[in-house]
Amino acid sequence: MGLVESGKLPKPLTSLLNTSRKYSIWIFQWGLACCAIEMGAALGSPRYDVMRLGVIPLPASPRQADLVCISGTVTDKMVPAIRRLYDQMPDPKYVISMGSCANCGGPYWDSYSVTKGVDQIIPVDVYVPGCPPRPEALLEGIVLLQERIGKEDMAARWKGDPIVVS
Amino acid sequence: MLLNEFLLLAAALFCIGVYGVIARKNGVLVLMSIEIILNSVNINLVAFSAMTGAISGQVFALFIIAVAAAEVGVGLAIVLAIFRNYKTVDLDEVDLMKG
Amino acid sequence: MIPLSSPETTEAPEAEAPATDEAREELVAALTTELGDAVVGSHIRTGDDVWVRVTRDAWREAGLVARDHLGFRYFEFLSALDWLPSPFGKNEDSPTDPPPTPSTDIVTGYAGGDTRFQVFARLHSFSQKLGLTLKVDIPDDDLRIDTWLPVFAGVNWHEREVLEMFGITFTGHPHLVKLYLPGEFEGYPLRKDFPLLARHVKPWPGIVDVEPMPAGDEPAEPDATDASDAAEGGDA
Amino acid sequence: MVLALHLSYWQVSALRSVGILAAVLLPAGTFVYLFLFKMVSFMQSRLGPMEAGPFGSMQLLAEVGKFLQKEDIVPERADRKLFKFAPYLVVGTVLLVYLAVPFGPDMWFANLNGGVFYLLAVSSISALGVLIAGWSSANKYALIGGLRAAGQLIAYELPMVLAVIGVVIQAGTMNLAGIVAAQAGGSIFGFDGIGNPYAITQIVGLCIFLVAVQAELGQTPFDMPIAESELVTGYITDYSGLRFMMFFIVEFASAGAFAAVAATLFLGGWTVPAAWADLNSNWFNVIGPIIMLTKMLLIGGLIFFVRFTFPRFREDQLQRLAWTVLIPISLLNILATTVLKVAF
Amino acid sequence: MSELLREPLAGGVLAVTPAMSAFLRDYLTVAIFGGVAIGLLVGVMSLGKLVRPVRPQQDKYLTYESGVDPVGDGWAQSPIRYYVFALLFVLFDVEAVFIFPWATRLEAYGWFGAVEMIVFIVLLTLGLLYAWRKKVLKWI
Amino acid sequence: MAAITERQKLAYANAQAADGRVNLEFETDEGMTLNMGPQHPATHGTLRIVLKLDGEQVISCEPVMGYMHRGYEKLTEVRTYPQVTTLVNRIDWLGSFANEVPFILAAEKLMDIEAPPRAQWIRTLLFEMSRIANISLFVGDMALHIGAMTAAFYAFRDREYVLNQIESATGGRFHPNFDRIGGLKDDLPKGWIVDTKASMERIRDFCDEMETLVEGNEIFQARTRGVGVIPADVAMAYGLSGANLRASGVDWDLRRDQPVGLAWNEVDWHVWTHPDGDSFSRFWVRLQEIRESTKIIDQLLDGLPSGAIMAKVPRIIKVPEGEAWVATENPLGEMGYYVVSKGDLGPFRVKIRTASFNNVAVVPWVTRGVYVPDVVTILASLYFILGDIDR
Amino acid sequence: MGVLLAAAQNADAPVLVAENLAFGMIAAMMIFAAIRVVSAANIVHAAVYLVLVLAGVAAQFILLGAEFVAITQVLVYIGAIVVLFLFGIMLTKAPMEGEERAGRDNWALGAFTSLLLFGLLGYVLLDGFGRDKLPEALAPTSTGAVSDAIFGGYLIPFEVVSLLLLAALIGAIVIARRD
Repeated sequence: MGLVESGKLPKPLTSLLNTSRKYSIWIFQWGLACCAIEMGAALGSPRYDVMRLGVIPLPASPRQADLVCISGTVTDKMVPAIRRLYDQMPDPKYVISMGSCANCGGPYWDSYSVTKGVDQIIPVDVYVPGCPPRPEALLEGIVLLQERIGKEDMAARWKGDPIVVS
Repeated sequence: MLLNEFLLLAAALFCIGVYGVIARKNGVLVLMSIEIILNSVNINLVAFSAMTGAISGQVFALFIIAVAAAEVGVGLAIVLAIFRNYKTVDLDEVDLMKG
Repeated sequence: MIPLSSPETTEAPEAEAPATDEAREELVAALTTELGDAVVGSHIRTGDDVWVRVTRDAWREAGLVARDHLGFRYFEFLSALDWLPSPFGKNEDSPTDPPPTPSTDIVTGYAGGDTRFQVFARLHSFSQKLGLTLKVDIPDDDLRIDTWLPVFAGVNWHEREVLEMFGITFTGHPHLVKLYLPGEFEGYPLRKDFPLLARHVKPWPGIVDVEPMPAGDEPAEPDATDASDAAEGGDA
Repeated sequence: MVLALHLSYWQVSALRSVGILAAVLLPAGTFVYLFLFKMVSFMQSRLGPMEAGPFGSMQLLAEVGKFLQKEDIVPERADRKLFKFAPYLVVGTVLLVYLAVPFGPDMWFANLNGGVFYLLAVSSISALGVLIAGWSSANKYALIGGLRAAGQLIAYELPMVLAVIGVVIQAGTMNLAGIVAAQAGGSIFGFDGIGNPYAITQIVGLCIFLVAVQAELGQTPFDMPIAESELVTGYITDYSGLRFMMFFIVEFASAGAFAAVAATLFLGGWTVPAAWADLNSNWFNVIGPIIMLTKMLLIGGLIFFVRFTFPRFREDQLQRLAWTVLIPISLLNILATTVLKVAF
Repeated sequence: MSELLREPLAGGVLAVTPAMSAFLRDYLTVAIFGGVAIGLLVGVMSLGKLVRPVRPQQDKYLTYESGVDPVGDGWAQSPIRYYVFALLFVLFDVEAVFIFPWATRLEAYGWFGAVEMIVFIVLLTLGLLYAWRKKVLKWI
Repeated sequence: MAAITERQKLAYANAQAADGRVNLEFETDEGMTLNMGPQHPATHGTLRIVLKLDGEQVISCEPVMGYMHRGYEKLTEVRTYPQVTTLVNRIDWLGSFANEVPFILAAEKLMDIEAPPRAQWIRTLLFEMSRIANISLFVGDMALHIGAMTAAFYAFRDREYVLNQIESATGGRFHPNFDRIGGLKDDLPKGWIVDTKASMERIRDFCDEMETLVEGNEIFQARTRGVGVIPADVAMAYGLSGANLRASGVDWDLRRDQPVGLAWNEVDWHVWTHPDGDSFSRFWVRLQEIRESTKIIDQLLDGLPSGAIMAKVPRIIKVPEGEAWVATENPLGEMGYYVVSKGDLGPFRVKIRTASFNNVAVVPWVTRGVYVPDVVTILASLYFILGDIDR
Repeated sequence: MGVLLAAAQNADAPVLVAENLAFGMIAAMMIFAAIRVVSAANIVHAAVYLVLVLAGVAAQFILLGAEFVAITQVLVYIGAIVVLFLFGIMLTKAPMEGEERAGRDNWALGAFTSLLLFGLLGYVLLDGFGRDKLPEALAPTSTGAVSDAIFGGYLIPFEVVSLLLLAALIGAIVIARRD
């Protein structure tokens, strides 16, 4: 049982921990469709360079990731895999849903094989709208997430059962 | 330090190795047990070398290490060959006479 | 060739084009001589394209002939057509209006057809720079046809796709399983009578100021509406 | 410079232990920040981390703080004991390598007679750790990665050992302090103005050593074991949290360790190649480590420059390179050194 | 400072001769340092244990396999070539072991030692050549 | 958080069962089954490749698709023609503009209208620019998969110059949706031609850079030469297209051999082929194609005709009855639309023939007997995009 | 460590207390590990315990002043032979769950034999060497001395070793490669 979960940490220590999580976000890239390329541009293009913010796009395995960016169309066939990989990430973990498709189905709202929103499977922290969102929009989403992490009360977040959408 | 400390340790290791060779059936484990036996011999050699002040004990220990390397190499190769032919490394199950 | 005509004269090339297309007519003739009665229909759009319809029994034969004798060595695609008019329309009508009454008349396209389902494949000849669309009728009560795997290796996945989308079986295909959809997905999505549920339960977003949906035939699906609520992102 | 303190062996040992930890973590941290974050960003026309601290200098601390808070997952199918044990083995090996490296006339941690031999022996243990990590994860990527890694580590251990033999022949000792002294006090065919840094006379050995180091570290072009595009992250695929951080730090700590070894063996260690320098002066206890660190950064820069530039070898090409190119060349190098040594 | 660090152990308890004492102390440093290092790691791990959350979740402890359920038992029969490479390595490693002491004393042996070692190396190189000719250094 | 509905639960259970079945299918006593994907760095996101291995040698390889199946062909049946254009943009999401063109051309063919020359030239321009945007990423991507990290960053960097130009012309950086039946939405903005020429210079520099950094690298060549050889007849039988076909020595390019309503024949350029058919030749051909594209664009910019950009079309587009097939040489290969119209606002049936679907079909054939690292090389060199496979 | 510390600082303690302590601890560890090697259910665990035994042997060599042999022990045994073992294990299908222990009938015979042997050896050793002490003037053996011994008196065995290694290499390749 961690001290953090019991909420017994002094405030400066909490903010220290929060700050370190804020500036070290290992992002697990779940590129699914068009948005994957814009995510790739945000992560890999020198023009956007998400590493500036302390977001490290290294991990290829969910075990080392803090943040998963679901970018693109989520199909019904993909749902179990997304769910499984999200489960396999170690806590604390965050989710960004990037693009209209991941948010709500987007232009495929009437398709027979597309899941209308990734938030039906996993809890989402930040939604980034657009089809696809520009890389700047993803950066904005990450900055928002960082603000949120910086102010986060970990005890509250980690109290109780994991947030499971089912 | 007593010489016997080392010799008894070596004897104990030797006996454990002998147990492994006799009792275990897994070919790889038998090879490991043989390594333990060889090491106990090495302890003896080096201990006597220290006792008598002659370097030859250590030289022999080096030679034994070389021989052990060769032995493991060939031994494991044989175990692998057995495994390939019989799909087992259990030495008892392998009737070498038949193969 | 690109006729660099002004928009006013777009009709011109049609008029200038030769009235007959010798290459394509020869092609149809050659097919007819090779296959005999198996060629049951053909259509030539002059200077553009040719369609040939064969009988179901001659389907593989037609492919082999096209590949070996006529030089159509390049395989483009294989798919199927469902000529049944959609019974649902587009669900884009105002929900207050009465639902459209779709016709059930089957009207087939070029090169004719007798049945609801048709399998068609397109081949290409690099040497003659000609394309060829082969069609074949599939009777409703027996949705089967010979596989083309011995003809073109690349047809493998196309046939699996047709199976999944239309439910047409290819006899002789060694690994005929679904290609795209997960598990026990019900129905054949590309058949015209396969409904798109989301369109039925959700008002067409193109219609503004729509009245609330009448509590009609089936209850609104909660997930669809929830998803749209939860999402902050806009559509395209 | 003389401290009026009388320290017992135990206190000295404790001091040394702290010193060595600093000597491991400082270069490792520097390598991560300088090379992984900044040099690569420069090479790729980016900025690299900028937010945490000035120019992102606190980024590494944030990483450590973050990994402290990450959950430690042991997959249910893994061999729990070995899975937990493997990172310790790998980290321990790297830490022990530093032990034999001198950082000044008196700035050494353990002055082992068989210094070179010792550190080759210790660094060869890491193959074991990697193999255990790969096997115990019960994960296919990890297993293939572990096998590849171990195969690669042993294949390149040999050229490394053989390359070092040339140095030992020239120096006539295996003691690292002795090798440093031999370089500082040596002469190249009679000219002793710059001593005899073996980088000059053992240039073949240095090249082989650096190639072998690149492979031992598993850096591109030898990163087959953790080839991201095939094996996800190889033998560390299922590691999370602090245990993953151990592997991550090890990557850089061992880069630092091998850079230190290369600097000692081939670049004259903590000395400067100048005949006028009084190498026994106490000053070298202060500037020696700085010189050493500079040389390490130089070699580290080379290692990471290659890493971020080259594509990777395939497994067979990599093995073939070791067995059919590097080992024959290093054997020839030994023969040539022998003949020259005996002849002159 | 240098005298300070070189100062022999008070009491001379540890070993009999000064040489042995210095020798053993060096290796005791190795042991102590190993202990300190492991202690540090354990310390960091237990610090992490204090801070990190533990949230068991269904599927969290599943082996990662690109998002699908793991197939098979995670075990593979590794190809034989790994064994052959390891074997080559072991034998050459032994060779290197014999070269090292010789290398430190080459000056004393002169041409005689050089020729001895050249014979030794050539003999083992024959083994490498054999492996080469047998094509075990390639994919099998 | 929304509760999962029955349908969702069902889909979830179904998908899991399907996974399990595939797993069972591939479980063997001998050797090992290795999953690559659906989430795997080598599979561009969502392709799943199941490899049956003996050691590291591939016994058989089975791509499992559908993780990106979005039901395009069904959705086109319930959209109007202008709406379909929006949709098909997203099939090959790297060369979006190129997706629109063949569909628009097919509709124009059915309606018997033709875009004015300026529109055709601008279409060709943007078509080639999306080709550059697509293939430049391929260059970086392939290098990344073979382990050269930095090249990928350069690719992303220089790709931005092209995207900028596409954006300033069309307003869409990624999915322009700029084509209309009968012409284009808008004319080019002021100063665009000069800027585009400058960006083409950048792209040429990029090609030179990649030639030295990637293509000329000995390790890269050792990794790619002779790996994944596809002979010409196999390529034809599987219906490979684009650079994959040309790399097998088949001299076929729809831009040159079957130009449909675009301006390629007005300019001077060359179709590159390579006789080897291996991964290296696919890389090489694509790199040459970027060069050719910059050449085409430069010439098109020089000779851009003036005039209208829109033909006379009715406000509400109804396409007359008929069937039409139009294929163009897209960045990934031949992309074609078989449009069946019944005279409605929307198409009756659209069969989308995508390049990647056929290109990837050859994977089981070409990976048999190779080693795991080569699988990655081959996949990267075949260059597929999941949307283009699954649709 | 604390015990060692106390022992070392106690100047009146019997000579060599520290060494004896170190020996005792390492020996106990080695015997424990050796027993685990021969009794482990999981063969990979056995290999890891074997590493402990081998490392202990190296430590004993250090105590005896044989530095070169000790490092050789680490380099060859731990760094190479155990890796070879692990490769061998992975080639012969080591199950994760552990080896099947059923049918290990030989344990009684093995235990009997080895205990008997140990009794015999112990008796002989105690009888033969009693409380013989290692020499007081024990000094670490320098690598050079080892080298001199090899290239002095054992030149022929040294060359024979290379022949042996060559033979082993060829033999193992022939055996392992025959498919």
